[in-house]
Amino acid sequence: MKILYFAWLRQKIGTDAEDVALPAGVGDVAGVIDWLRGRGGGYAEALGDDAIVRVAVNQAYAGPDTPVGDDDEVALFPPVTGG
Amino acid sequence: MKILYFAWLRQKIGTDAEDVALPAGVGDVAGVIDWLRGRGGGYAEALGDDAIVRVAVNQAYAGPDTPVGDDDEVALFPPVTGG
Amino acid sequence: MIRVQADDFDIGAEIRALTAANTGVGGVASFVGLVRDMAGGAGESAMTLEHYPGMTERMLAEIDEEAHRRWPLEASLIVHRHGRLEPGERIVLVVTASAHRRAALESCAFLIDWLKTRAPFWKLEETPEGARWVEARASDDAAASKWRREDATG
Amino acid sequence: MIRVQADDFDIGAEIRALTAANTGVGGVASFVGLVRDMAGGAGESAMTLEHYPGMTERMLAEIDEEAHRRWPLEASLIVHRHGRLEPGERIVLVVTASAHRRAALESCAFLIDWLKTRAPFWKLEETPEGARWVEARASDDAAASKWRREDATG
Repeated sequence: MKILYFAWLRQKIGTDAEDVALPAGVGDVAGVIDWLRGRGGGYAEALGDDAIVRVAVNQAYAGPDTPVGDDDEVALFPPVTGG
Repeated sequence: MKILYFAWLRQKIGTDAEDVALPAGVGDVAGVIDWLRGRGGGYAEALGDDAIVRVAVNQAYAGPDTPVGDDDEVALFPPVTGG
Repeated sequence: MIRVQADDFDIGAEIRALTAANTGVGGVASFVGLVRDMAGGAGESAMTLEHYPGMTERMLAEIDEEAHRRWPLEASLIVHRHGRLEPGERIVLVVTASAHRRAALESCAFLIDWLKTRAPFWKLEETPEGARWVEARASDDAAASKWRREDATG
Repeated sequence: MIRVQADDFDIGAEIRALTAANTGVGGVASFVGLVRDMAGGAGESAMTLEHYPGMTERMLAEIDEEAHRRWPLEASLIVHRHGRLEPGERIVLVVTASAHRRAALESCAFLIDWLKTRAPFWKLEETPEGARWVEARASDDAAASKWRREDATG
């Protein structure tokens, strides 16, 4: 699975993108975030308060229950501040 | 008093402006319109349905009871269609 | 700022001039009214816009001040043309600039609604059947009256 | 029509291109967002706009289509810049054109409210104390949610 990070999530985690192999049992957005947080360090810091993390799956907004698999593109980012 | 006419009122009455001396007893907008209508011809035709005549006194919208005198500029016109 | 003129205007230049050197502006809303082809392609349909010189400028200046009282505007502009205009030509421009987009958007809508219903302009359309004065539309009055509630100038 | 670009845009030229040769257009509403000087004159306050290439274009195209479903628009344009921008520079442009002014004004407000709350852009401000990510404002969410009621795309 491809994971993208934007804005301060990108800075805290220290990379803008990575390819990961999902562990068995991780099948939705909430699972991915829990798993990343478990890596500790910048991941734990960036994903500590999941209320302010927004998620897109395949470039469309997604919720905690949205299913994800190895072929998906998942993006994590803070609330947007465009315009 | 100076009276101005615009749009189709101007065309029906046949002039865009005239200076008139108000007859005794004419002291408000309604009185001016009644008096003009009494002239007949284009005036009667243009002012026949006073519901659709708009009036400005000294370049500000006015109602039937707005007082007018010889030094005022009174304008009669149809509902505006600008913009 | 208001202008009543026969000449055309350049939207981009007007907006630039209005907001240049003011970095307190965060949003600029604008509206341009154009002459529609009322003949529906069945021929020319130019029109002539008559106005009441003096009253027009006075009323535009008043409503411009009113917008500044209601919204925190950094700048505003109303340009209204008169005279003969062909389909596709610009008739009127409203521009409002504020720190915040909501103030810019709302005041722009307020001003154009007001212009359509209160500014002393009259449209004479050229139709295949001859010249015809455009009649006021009830929907325009309705659009303007929604602002009336808090409208001290009536 | 949508564009995501680093380059600046010319408002007047964009509006002309969008409405030229369409005499069915009676009103064109536009909104331009500019970089405000957040330092309040206490120094430079440029910012860098990060975005999510791919998702940005996809979402802008979707919301543009949504506006056309909701209002009878003749044409529309969204241009959003990314990269480093100085105070006074243009960030975003929304233009909507319709036969009727109400459709143009409402759809323009709808699109800019949406862009502020849903489009994947993030502002990194340069302040005297260093770079700082701008936080989302609750008032922006409120402005966008008023359109949500009939918003099939959520």
